[in-house]
Amino acid sequence: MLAAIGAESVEEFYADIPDSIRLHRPLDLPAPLRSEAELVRHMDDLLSRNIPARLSFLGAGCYRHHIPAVVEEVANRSEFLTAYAGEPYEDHGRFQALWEYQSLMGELLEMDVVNVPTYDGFQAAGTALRMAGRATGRRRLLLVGPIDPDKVSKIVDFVRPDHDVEVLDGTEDGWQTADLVVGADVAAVYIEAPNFHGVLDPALPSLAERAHAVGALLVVGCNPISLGAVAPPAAYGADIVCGDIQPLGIRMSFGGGNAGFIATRDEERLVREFPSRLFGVIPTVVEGEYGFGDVFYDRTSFALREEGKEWVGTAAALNGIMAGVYLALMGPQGMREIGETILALTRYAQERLSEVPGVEAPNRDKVSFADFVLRFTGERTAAEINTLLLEQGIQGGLALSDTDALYCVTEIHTREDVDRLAATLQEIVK
Amino acid sequence: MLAAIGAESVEEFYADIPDSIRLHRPLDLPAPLRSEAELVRHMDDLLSRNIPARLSFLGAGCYRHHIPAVVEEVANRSEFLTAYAGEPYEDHGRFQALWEYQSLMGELLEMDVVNVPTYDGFQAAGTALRMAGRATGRRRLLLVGPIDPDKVSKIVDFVRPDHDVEVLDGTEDGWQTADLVVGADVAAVYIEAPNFHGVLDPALPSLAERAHAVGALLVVGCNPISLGAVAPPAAYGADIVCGDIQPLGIRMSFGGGNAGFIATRDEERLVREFPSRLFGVIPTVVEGEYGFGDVFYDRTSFALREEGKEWVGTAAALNGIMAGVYLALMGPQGMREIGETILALTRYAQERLSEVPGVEAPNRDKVSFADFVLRFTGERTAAEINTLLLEQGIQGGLALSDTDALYCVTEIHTREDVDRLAATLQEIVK
Amino acid sequence: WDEPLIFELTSPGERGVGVPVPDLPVPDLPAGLRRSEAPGLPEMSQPHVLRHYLRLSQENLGVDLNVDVGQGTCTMKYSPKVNDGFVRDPRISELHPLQDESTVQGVLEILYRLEGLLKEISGMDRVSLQPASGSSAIYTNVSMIRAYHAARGEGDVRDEVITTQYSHPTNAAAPKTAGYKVITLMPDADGYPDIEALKAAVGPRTAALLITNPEDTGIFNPRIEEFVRIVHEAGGLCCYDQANANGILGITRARDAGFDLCHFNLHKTFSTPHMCGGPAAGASAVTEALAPFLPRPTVEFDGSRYHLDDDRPESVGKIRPFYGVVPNLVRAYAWIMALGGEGLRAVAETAVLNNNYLISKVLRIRGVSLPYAEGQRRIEQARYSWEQLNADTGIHSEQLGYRVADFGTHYWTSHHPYLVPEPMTLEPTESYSQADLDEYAAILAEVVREAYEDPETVRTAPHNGPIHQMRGDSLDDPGTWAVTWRAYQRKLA
Amino acid sequence: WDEPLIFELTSPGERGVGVPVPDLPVPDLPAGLRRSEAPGLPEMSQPHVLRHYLRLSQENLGVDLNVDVGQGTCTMKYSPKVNDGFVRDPRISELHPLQDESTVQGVLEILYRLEGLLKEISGMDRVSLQPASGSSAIYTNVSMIRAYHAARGEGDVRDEVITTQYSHPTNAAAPKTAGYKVITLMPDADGYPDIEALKAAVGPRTAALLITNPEDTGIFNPRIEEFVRIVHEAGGLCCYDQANANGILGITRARDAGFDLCHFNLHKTFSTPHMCGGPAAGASAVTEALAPFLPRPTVEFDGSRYHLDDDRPESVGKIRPFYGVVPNLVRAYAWIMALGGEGLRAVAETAVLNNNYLISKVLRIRGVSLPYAEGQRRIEQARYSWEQLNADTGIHSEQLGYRVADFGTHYWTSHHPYLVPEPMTLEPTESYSQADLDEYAAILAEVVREAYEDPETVRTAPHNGPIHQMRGDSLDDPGTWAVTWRAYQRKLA
Repeated sequence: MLAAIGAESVEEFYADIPDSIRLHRPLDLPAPLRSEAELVRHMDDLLSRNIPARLSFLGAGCYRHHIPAVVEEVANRSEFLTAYAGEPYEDHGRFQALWEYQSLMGELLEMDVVNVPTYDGFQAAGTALRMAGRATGRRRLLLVGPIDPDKVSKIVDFVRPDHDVEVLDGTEDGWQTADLVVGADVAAVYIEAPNFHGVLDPALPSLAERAHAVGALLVVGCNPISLGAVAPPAAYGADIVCGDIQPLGIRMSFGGGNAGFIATRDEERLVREFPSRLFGVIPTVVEGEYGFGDVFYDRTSFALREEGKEWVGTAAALNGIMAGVYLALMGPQGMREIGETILALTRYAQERLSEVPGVEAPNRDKVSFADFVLRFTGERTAAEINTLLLEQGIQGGLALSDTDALYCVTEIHTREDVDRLAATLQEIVK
Repeated sequence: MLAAIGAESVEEFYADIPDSIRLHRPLDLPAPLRSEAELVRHMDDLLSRNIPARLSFLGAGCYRHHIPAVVEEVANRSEFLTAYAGEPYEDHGRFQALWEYQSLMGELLEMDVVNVPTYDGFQAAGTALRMAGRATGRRRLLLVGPIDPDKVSKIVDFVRPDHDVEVLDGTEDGWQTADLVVGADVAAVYIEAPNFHGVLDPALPSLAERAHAVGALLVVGCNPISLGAVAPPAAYGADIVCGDIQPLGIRMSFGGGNAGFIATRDEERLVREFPSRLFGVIPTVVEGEYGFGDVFYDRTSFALREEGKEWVGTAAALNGIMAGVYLALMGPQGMREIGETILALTRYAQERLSEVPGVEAPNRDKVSFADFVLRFTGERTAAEINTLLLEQGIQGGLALSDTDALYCVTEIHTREDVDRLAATLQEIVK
Repeated sequence: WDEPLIFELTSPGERGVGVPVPDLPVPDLPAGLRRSEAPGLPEMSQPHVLRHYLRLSQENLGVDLNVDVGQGTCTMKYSPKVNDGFVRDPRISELHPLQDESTVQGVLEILYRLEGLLKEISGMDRVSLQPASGSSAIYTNVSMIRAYHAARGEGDVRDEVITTQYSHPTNAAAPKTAGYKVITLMPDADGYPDIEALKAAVGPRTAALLITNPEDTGIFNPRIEEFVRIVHEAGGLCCYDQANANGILGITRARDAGFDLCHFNLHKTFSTPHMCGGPAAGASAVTEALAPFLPRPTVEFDGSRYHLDDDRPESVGKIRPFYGVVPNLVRAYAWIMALGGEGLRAVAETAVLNNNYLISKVLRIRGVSLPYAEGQRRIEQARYSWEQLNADTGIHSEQLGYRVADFGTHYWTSHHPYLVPEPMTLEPTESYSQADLDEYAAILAEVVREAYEDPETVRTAPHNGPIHQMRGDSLDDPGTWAVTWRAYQRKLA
Repeated sequence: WDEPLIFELTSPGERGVGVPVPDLPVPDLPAGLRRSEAPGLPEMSQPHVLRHYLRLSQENLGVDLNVDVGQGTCTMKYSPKVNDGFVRDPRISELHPLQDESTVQGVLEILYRLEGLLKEISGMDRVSLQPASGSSAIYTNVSMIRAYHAARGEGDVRDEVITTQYSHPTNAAAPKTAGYKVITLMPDADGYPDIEALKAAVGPRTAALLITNPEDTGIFNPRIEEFVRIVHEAGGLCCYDQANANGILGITRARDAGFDLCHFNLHKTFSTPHMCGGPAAGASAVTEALAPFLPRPTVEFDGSRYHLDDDRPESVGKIRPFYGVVPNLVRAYAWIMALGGEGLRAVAETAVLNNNYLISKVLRIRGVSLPYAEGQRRIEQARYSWEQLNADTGIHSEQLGYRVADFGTHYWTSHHPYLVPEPMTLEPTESYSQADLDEYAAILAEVVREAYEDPETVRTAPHNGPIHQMRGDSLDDPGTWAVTWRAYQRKLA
């Protein structure tokens, strides 16, 4: 090949790199594992020091659900796994699968515009709020808690140039409606359904009116897997809905499975503020054939660099395709059932566990979805209890404080799993 | 749909089934696991009672090798996994992949005719011997041991109608050349390379002449993964070569991965005796295009029912495709290296382990491939030693007798694995 | 893709995967046992190998990709992907068959439970899961029949096996291979195996009747009990090929009709994928009288532990290394467990409904007929004839099939010999919806329209496939057949 | 396939997968929070869902299927399949990020070791693996730059970021999003970022220079040290976008040229698959001076245990939930470990050789040119221009690309704006052989021949794809754009 190019050696191609910045030694890296067998052995040694929990009550933003086998069958297809940014013609399948993802989410959310997934729910919340800010031209953002403090950290960092953030975390597990004063300088009110503590706040349906009254937008973060049973935020007036699609058929992968969605109604003033790719359907010259392409490409930084909205780049497309497959498999009936199953188990878990002396479920009087708070009133802290549970082969919930912890159940838990936790806590909690 | 057919109920379609043989009750089976999540949980409970050995020295006809990831990537493709018996036109890919398997094996074996895989190496040996019987019209089969007694059982059952089987097991791990009297009534001499005890018998190259001298055929069973380093039986005059392709990229799966090959030279008298499908290449009407189809279909029971050779049906095609992918990945260099690596490790293991007091390697003076015999001269039996090894996390070899056991190493073992076995045996063998 | 042969893709010096090479001496091989020349395998990088096979896969049509109702007798049904996950799990795939029994209790329990499920489904007393396929199970049954008669001192006398024309060819070929004389009952005018021929055939030399019901025509033989009785009265055994069980699960069982042995194709009825033609899995089920002859080992449970029983002195011995095609046994177990008894019956009823619906659609197409048993229903499949179309247009059934492939699906004719002229055998199973069947029938109708109006298009098909029509019959000529690249280069290149 | 939209495949009553339904009461939801109507999802059986997506997959072109050199700037390289196995292993895929640290030592060790590898590859002192992509890493770097200047009391003063035209658009867009004024250096006559413009731009308001080298033209800027010096002298930081690192691995490092920060796209240079556009993974590497501002948590090792350090008071905070796109981090780790230092350098040299070989082939085709830096080599990619061809034939680069797709591969033009007229950007990476590149060049040559001799064929392409030419620009019109099936039904159906 060198001869065909007319070069003496590969060195010629590096002629433009000054000697002063050349690395004059080999990289100091471990000796290569040249055979696949040796690599597999090395990795297996490392992986053997990871122990997935057989019985875990962790949620808090990353959920273990049953993943239908077909979801990964599709996602693992070389054609999808290794494609990238091809054109609508030769990558028709990818465009259609992502447009269908948008559409399936649209049905779930009852909204007409859904983006190609962004990185994660944190980013989705940050972008949704900046979209609201750009659409309204206002500075103040009201965040109604409880919200994951890590998410608040991300939002604050992200909106900093244009927005002041006020977090209304209320007392206990809710906020007091009276505390929410929505002034005319407010761009958006942000709230979650369910919130960080799993609670579906009864005040949710009343917020749109209060925000809209002063020209602010209501932005709602939600868990999409609840929406077969729980009303979609659009139904109670949300202007922008965002969240994480990890629960829809994507493995936890130590937090690597998260991906974010943002949805709005089909209003130009909102659509033009999306930084993400939005695929649209378009007829071809052949009757009945569908093509796909970018809607209003000139919103994006691909088209306009810094004049686009935020930026767009490689995001989380495959997770979108996976969530689409998941929704297609589940259908309306499956989504309703899984929502109700989780509601029922969350209620059962709160009731059953609060029967254990020294354990309370402070939100028992509200409806929680998947996540729920337990309070340990005995001498042992939530973290100490986790250590003792782990000795019994149970991974407890996330410790929120010395007394409180965030537990979680999903459809993969059985009533017997909860009973086993209760029995084990009974032994541990003193 | 019933209306479209003009039927009242599904019962109508069963009108021809007499009431006397109808099952008038539901099948008495366990309640269904209707959701995938419940099924996965049930299966996971069962699977959790299986413990793959991290360090195992079992071989004896089923081998753990490294499986290159691409092999399973191809085998798991829906297009291959779920196809069956389509025609050469719409299943062109399957025909080509299997013809290529035949061809790649042909290169490895230095033979021109290789079948679409049959069930397993046992069946391959049985059929190879009956092919030899049909080709020569003779009754006697001489089997030169040591051969896996289970394989002998299969062969005897299979050839019973037409053949008398004589097994020459010799003493120790070989047979005495003088014992082999090949009479003019002998259809075939069968021997293995390596044999059941892993030994590559130095007499192998001399057998073809002795068999051919009286018009008998030489049938050799071999381990194909040895053939990058070890001479293919065709090179020393074998007429029919058979064996199991499980070592070529197929998982052990508790014995579910075995699949058999049979190969001959391109002589009509042998080719016509194959019961299996043999795919051949054929030009199409478009210059440079290849099609594929069955060679000499009128050999088969598909064409002629009981007038065909033995029978043909669903066999082990996908394992053939997998072995083809494996050989393509390995190439000539990889096959040579893996053969040499296993030869070297087998030698090292025999030397290292026979340094342990109370442990002998009776075939140390011969060359063994993968399998090798250990002899325990202390008080503990081979089976007792296995129990003690298992407590140390090591799966020992197959106990052949109180004193002898068949151990095995492949390229997945390191020198350190052997040293660990030696150190553990040192503690155990008293 | 116009994908070349893999040998044309070689690029000297490239490798697809590395091999560990320890720093240890390679022993000298005995004279004549060292390979002199490297094998002529292609040298390819890993992405090139992968790309080649991915492209070949895209040139292939799996059940998952099409409305696969055209492979009648094959029971092309959907195999749930979740079941593939169980067998890829290292806790199945990485088990050595000779591991200590304490480390394989889970898989032994699955095998034991699967035997129990199949006992109930068949009504039989014991089941061996060792056969590698349906044909292997037929052979296993024949071998047990042989052992049974031998044990009764009749091994030499009973040297005939009776089977029927519309049973799978192995029902004739396996007994022949086992040393039996084979008598084949031809269909009578209604398509049933001729019962008068049976009466004429049975006698003291009868070892067994091997019969399928419904046969590959989809017609259920209502006199099956009489067949069994006639054979039993002559001292023969009756062996039921349940390859076509998909339409009668939970409806009627082998034992209920008096059979002594039967077999299932787990890759057909019980959904394990067909894998381009195997590995499959077979199950041989027998009554107590034949249980001593089952292949060894069997899986037993002593109340606390599962174990393998190899100590079976009357056994026919080993049929396959180790214990059967375990991955498919695991899949079949999971499939049955997901359905339960009522689910299996729903499978049967749906398959039968689909078949009769498809019949009603197909029979509206010009030039087709459904030979035999006119006016009667079919169970789970149907063998049609394009005799009229052939008479009208000169187009053969095979040619129609090639053209159907241009539309993204396919069909095959049936096993030889073509007693039904210009045959086509369709078996829609439970996996397809009404819309799928409508689509399939519409494709057939369109191709038939072409056959009448534009026969050249059909005659020169395929047009949209990976390749075009193949030339001649070089594959039957020893001078031109080429089973390998080596042979191809020598003879044709 | 002519695969319909998934909503057209609904068959009421069908379901793809069951859900466990425990015998427990469902609590009443607060008023207004109960869903009133079921979502309008399609109702489909499992095989139908699978078939739909399998067919869509076959209508898509992955790296694994084609000679994917046409997506310049994207570094389309082969991702070894073995690495996918590690991330599908439950010991990665089934880990919850909040599990007790004692149960996740393996993954923490991988993250820790990967940081170490990237430190050596970049020369930097610390690396965060939290960014979800290259763009996210750019933003992370900008956020750290902002925190750095703020910590030094210059947060308000330094409000300008300088970047270059041939850097990825996010180098302009992310600082803008972070509140910076963006100054873009245009290329000079040789294609280098204009150093005079840089000198004019820097000053006390300069927060940082964000620059790529080689830029997307494939030209290495030999005065890069001078750029860094100029910015440093003005008190700004220098941030190296290493999206194009594939050609310089082991050749030159960010630190060696004096940079303060850099980032890698692990899905480009380090082979994690592109997944239709993510999830990707980014790595932000910094010098000690910037380390306090790294996103939290970091992975630390105390000599016996790996742990997460969330107590980083000066940190910019969280960039992503939990700890990054772990599966891709695992893949990248395995990829580097399989290659080692010399392997990485071989990757770079092969990629550069391939690129220059392809350049020599492509430049022989009529109507193409390689703007800028004539006679100089390119590193790992090249931006060509079809300006002459367009002048000769009226055919645009996009149209050539559509026609190339008919041959089973593709190319794209490049990012907007098209400073190079009628652009085409090719980056062959190390994954392709000489034969692959010859094949690709031959396809280009054939399409160009058509453009000159039979332009209508090119103008009306594609002809062999899943769909034909799309009509109009309804996607820019709020009245006709349809992002979902809901909108489509309302507006267009």
